Amino acid sequence: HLVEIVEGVQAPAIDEGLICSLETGLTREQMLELYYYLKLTRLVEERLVNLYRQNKVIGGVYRSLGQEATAVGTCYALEPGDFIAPLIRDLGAVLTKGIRPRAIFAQYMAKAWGPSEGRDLNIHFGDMERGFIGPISHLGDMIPVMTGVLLAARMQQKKIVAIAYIGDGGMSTGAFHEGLNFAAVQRLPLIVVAEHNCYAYSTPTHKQTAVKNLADKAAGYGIPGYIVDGNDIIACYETTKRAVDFARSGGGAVLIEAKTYRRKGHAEHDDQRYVPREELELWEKRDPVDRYERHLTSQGIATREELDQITARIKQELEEEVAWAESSPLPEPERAAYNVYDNSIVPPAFRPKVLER
Amino acid sequence: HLVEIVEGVQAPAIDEGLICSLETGLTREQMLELYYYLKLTRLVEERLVNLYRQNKVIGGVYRSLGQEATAVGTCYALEPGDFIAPLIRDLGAVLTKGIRPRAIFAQYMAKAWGPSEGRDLNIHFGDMERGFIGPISHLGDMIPVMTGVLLAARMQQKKIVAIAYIGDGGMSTGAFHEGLNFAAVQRLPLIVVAEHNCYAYSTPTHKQTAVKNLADKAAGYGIPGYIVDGNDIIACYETTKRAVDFARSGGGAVLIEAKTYRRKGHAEHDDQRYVPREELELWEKRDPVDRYERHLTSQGIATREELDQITARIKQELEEEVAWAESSPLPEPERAAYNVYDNSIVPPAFRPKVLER
Amino acid sequence: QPQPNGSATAAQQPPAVESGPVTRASQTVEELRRTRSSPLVRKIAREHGIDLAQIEGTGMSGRVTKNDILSFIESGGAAAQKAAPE
Amino acid sequence: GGVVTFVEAIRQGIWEEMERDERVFVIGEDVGVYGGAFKVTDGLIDYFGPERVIDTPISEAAIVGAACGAALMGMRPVAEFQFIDFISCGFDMLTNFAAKCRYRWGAGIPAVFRGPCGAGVHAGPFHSQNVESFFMNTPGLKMVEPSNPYDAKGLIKAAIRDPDPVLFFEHKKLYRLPRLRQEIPEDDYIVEIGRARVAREGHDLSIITFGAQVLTALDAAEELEREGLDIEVIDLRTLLPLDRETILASVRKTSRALILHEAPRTGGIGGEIAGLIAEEAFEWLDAPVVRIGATDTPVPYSPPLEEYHLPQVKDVVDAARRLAAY
Amino acid sequence: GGVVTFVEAIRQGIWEEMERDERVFVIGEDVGVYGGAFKVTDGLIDYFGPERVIDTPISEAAIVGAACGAALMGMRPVAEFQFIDFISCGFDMLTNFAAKCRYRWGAGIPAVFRGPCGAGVHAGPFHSQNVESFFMNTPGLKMVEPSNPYDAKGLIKAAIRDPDPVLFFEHKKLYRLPRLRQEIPEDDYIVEIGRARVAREGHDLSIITFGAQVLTALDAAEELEREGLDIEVIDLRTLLPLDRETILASVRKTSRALILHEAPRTGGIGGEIAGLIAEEAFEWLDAPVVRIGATDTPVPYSPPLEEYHLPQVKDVVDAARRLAAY
Ligand SMILES: Cc1ncc(C[n+]2csc(CCOP(=O)(O)OP(=O)(O)O)c2C)c(N)n1
Ligand SMILES: Cc1ncc(C[n+]2csc(CCOP(=O)(O)OP(=O)(O)O)c2C)c(N)n1
Ligand SMILES: [Mg+2]
Ligand SMILES: [Mg+2]
Ligand SMILES: [Mg+2]
Repeated sequence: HLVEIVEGVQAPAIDEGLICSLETGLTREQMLELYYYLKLTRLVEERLVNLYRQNKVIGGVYRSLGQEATAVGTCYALEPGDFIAPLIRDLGAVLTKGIRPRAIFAQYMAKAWGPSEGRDLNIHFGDMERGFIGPISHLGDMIPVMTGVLLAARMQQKKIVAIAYIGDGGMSTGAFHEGLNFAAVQRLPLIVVAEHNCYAYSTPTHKQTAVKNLADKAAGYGIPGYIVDGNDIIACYETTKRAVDFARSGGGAVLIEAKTYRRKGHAEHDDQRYVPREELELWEKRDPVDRYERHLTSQGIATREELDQITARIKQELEEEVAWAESSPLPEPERAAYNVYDNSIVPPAFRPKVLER
Repeated sequence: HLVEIVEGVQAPAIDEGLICSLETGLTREQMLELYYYLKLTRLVEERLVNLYRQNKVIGGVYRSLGQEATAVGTCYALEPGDFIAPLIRDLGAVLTKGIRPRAIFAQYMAKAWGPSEGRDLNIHFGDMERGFIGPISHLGDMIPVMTGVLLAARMQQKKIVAIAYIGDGGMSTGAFHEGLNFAAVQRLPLIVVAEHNCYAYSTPTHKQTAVKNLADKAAGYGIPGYIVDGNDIIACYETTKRAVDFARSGGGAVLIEAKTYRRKGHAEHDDQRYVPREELELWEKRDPVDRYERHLTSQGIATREELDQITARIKQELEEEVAWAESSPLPEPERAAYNVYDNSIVPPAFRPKVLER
Repeated sequence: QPQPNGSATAAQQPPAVESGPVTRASQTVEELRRTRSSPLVRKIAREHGIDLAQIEGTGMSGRVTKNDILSFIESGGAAAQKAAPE
Repeated sequence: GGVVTFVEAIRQGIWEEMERDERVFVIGEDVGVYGGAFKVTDGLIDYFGPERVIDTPISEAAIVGAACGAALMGMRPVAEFQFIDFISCGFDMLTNFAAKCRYRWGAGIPAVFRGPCGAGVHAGPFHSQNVESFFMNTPGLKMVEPSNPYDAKGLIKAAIRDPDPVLFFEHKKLYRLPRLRQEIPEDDYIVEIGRARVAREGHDLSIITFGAQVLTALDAAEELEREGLDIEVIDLRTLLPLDRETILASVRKTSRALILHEAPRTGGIGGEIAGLIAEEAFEWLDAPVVRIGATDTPVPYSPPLEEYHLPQVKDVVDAARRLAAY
Repeated sequence: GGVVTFVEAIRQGIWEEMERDERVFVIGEDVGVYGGAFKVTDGLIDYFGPERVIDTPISEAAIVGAACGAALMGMRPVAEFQFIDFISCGFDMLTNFAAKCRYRWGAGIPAVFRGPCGAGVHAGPFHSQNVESFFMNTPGLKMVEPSNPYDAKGLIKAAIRDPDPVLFFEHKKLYRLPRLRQEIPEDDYIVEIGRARVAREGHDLSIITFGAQVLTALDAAEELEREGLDIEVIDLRTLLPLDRETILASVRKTSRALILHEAPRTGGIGGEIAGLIAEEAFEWLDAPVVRIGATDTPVPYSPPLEEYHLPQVKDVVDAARRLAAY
């Protein structure tokens, strides 16, 4: 049981392509909400690229194109009090947790109204109320941090679980190893979602690690490993729900490998020349959004019109969200000095004037 | 095959207790040599404790009492050109590699003639000619280093293998993880011998990690894992020989878990009060030296007299080795300044005289 | 006030160190600049037997700068100081 | 309270904070059942239970990370490094996560990271390090190093109550040093982080130092007193943020600054202190700013080598004489 | 040779050393097929093959360790950190293994550890760091930071040929800066490690700096020249070991020292330089030793914040004016 690798259910295909897992406890309402978050993720990122091309974004844009179902589906299985530690390629989880797109746009545009007030970028912030702790760039570091979150929750008698996301590349880090081993030995309710998108920047998995499936690493920690089709949003939800229930009832940590694919380069500037064309074409056909739409319509869960309405609603929303973010000023320069420490104890770190006397 | 866990052959027992594995390719001569190194290890450490009690040793003494068969048996399976990265509890491997006891005594006594010239302690030195790279205190660090040694050997077209030793505790470190994953993905001929001696200082294995066997961690790297009775010196040899052949012929990295037990405290100052008496008594009965002696004599490989002669020879040798080390002076104080860098490029770091102009 | 071409005041030796560091602790940075200048200037003053008080300081807080004292020396001020009667 | 050693003072401080505030807990290697390699946490697990005294795997990055995560949830972790030398394995988590969290999104990390530092006990290069220089350039961290039991207890309490991450260095030579045994108050008290203390008042020369070197400085001062030199010794106590006011006030009084630390001279925090003095007390200086540190080498093991490496009383006396005579 | 950018000079340097010495190889993340995140190793794998240009997993500790092990076997590894900010994950291996091996048993580690450092490109706190202060107190390491293509090529070659571990910092802003395009020699040449250079001769004031801030200093000097101030700019090039002689000679000439670096002021290596000057050039000083660094904060992301954080030409001009007027 402990070293069990649970392979996900293979979803059926119809003439037009794959659909999603049929076995689910989700209600129609929930499935529409799931669609909302999935489509929201896709459209927010498209909007970000759009803003990037207008030079309104400072720095790079990191798409999760092709991976949105993993981030959204897994996160949707959590309860409100539960925590996520997403990576930058898990915008879907951040949105599913209830962080508003305006916060993301403001972050990308380095605005004063962003959660970081312009001090950090992307989703490198948090919202403890909503159960979201954003990453730092150093991969693997969030696993130990979430271990601490869950230790604290145990001490505080909160029955929460946490999902920490990691990439195929990030699993090679020492921080990942130490964190997961600690979570496992403490039987903490930590679900690690390993997004196997086949690349770490330009490095394919076969140069990253010698295991066949990332889920094989679970045995090395004495925890169960599940494998799921990362582009099947329902399977992602169901698999995570199962892991969450297992963890919350005292089963300890779980590793979920979501098989998926990174359809864009590492970031917008990366033209992916190291990726074979056929590979990209293959995975285009497995697009998680198309797939879920196909599922909803073909299974009579939603009509095309309903989905289009959701899309229209999102687009409308995003207009407002972008407008809000754009209307924010850039931060005042001197704000750079604040909040290194609690400023009621240590004053802000203003730029000193030389030979001021 | 890749995630195979190979359990060691259970050695038979005779009336007096367990003996060692009967199936071996070792000649009688080799088996006597093995005994020499095993007994040498035991007696060197006893001598060290002796010197420690006479206040001739600077700092602590770390016994490997009960684990000597692991260190000696595994190392004996190597060829002269192969490398070891032992830990301080693997003195047996260091001696089997041909490092003289005088070097160890000189190190412990902080003498000028020691390989570190007094700058570092214990086996924290190396001998590239003999294929020995000593550890630093930071656990796990030697795994990545040996990966580099083997990468270089590959580039230099040397068909060598390396054994890196690690403890149950050390396997929790990020450095261990990164190193072994890298060795595995590069298919380097690295044998990691995990000495499962049941404790990391005062921490029992069940607080260290959630796996049942340390060898279970092999699957997480996509390499084979073997389990061996670490107190059966012949089994240690045979298992390692098998791993060495596998690695040298291109099979890549291997993890060997040696089941053994640390019969003394973490160091001489540690009274092991956290260890149940019965546990210690149980493992006393499994003493690897007694066991091997019993094996040799009961199987007609050597007589009691021959073994006693070897012991006497060792004791004689050690008298000379200790005398040599004791006759060494302590280093000259100013020697502390040398060898931070190549001194032909950067001068020694003498203590500067203040306001010397 | 320092005078050009210095008809110096009494001192033929460089000024004595002020009475004790305890006093110095209570001095302002401006006072110290004016009276003690800098290590370099004090060294030059020592070497040439110059009383800093006699030199017009163009530095911060009226400090005698390196250039001030070097100009002073160049223009014969140091010799004038030495030659001045008691 | 009572007459205590340095280590006992720290232990009391942690104990009292754990009693006072249920959010405080201890985490590290062998801290529970074993009571810690130096017995700093001895007895805590029996009193407070294993949920508040957590024995971890050998995983410094995880220990730091877990402390950070728990702190984000409102707990007050006290994380131990078995020897401070192993802080290097948690360097990334400390400098990139712990130090920068509040700055990046306003989330303070009220965690303490403590452990035994320092040389002079023939423990070799990996059990003797002084690591403050690694972190001096990392805004967001605080660093504290007491030199006596009173300060040790007051500072560990202050550190635990501080809303930001504090690195707490305990010089291992001081742990059970009989000379340091001291009567400390029964009542609750803290020593404010960020405040140096004048360990010895003087007028001729300031020795600015911390940790075990405070004793070296005091011994040197005693010797020099017999030669008619009146040495002021400033015990920094907090290394980051430095108590600039106390340092500058002392130098403005004595005009002669001798900075002393046990870490190697080049690149040690003595540079920061020297820079501060050379810029903001320049006008008061009668003499060059002198720095004494260990030799620019790893800490060697053998006693004669280690003795050469480390600042000794005679080095300080000799330097102070020269500085005073300047 | 030819007219090259900063990055091209480094690439040439590595290439030529790999051709000249078969023991030299490259190891890091995405350095092979991708040619490196900044294309420093572009084309190497096609020419030298994958055995000498090794793409690793995301494992900085393993990258450093492997470089050390290979170096012990006589190879000459050039290890890359994708961004120098990730050097923190290899901090233990660098400071405890690489730096101390020769001291402890005479085994030199001729490895180079290089990567892009520095801020001013709106990359945020984890892709903008300057890390030299982390290692300044670690004897056994050398640290180098060029400011122009000629030095970059000469120094990377010197680093590769050096028998000891060298950290090689490449300020990312300089990589493709058109202003820096420079004609460099065709023939083999090295720039000696441990030697600063006088980037601009002057007599009124010394600015001691390195990396991208050399340009800030030169720009400031140009502006100040119009006000009649003659600024000397010392480009350190090597941060460890510091070229004490060149620093002191300059300060003895100008009597005014302004130390400038991009890392935060407190705890930066400016302290070491200030301490050196305040002790060994004390009687040549006509003014306080001034240090300019970034604000004591992480590197913020948003342009107005980052601009406030980093030393700008106007900050240097203003400080130099005040220092000159002292
Ligand atoms: C410790 C560390 N080393 C290097 C990097 C640089 N880096 C950023 S993303 C990345 C690739 C990550 O790959 P993966 O973990 O598979 O995530 P993905 O981008 O595929 O989602 C690398 C090497 C980093 N962020 N952290
Ligand atoms: C990175 C690191 N952290 C902590 C220590 C302190 N320490 C030294 S030995 C030890 C226990 C090691 O246990 P194990 O790996 O099982 O080896 P054993 O002593 O049992 O042979 C610890 C915690 C260390 N040396 N390195
Ligand atoms: Mg990936
Ligand atoms: Mg063990
Ligand atoms: Mg606190």
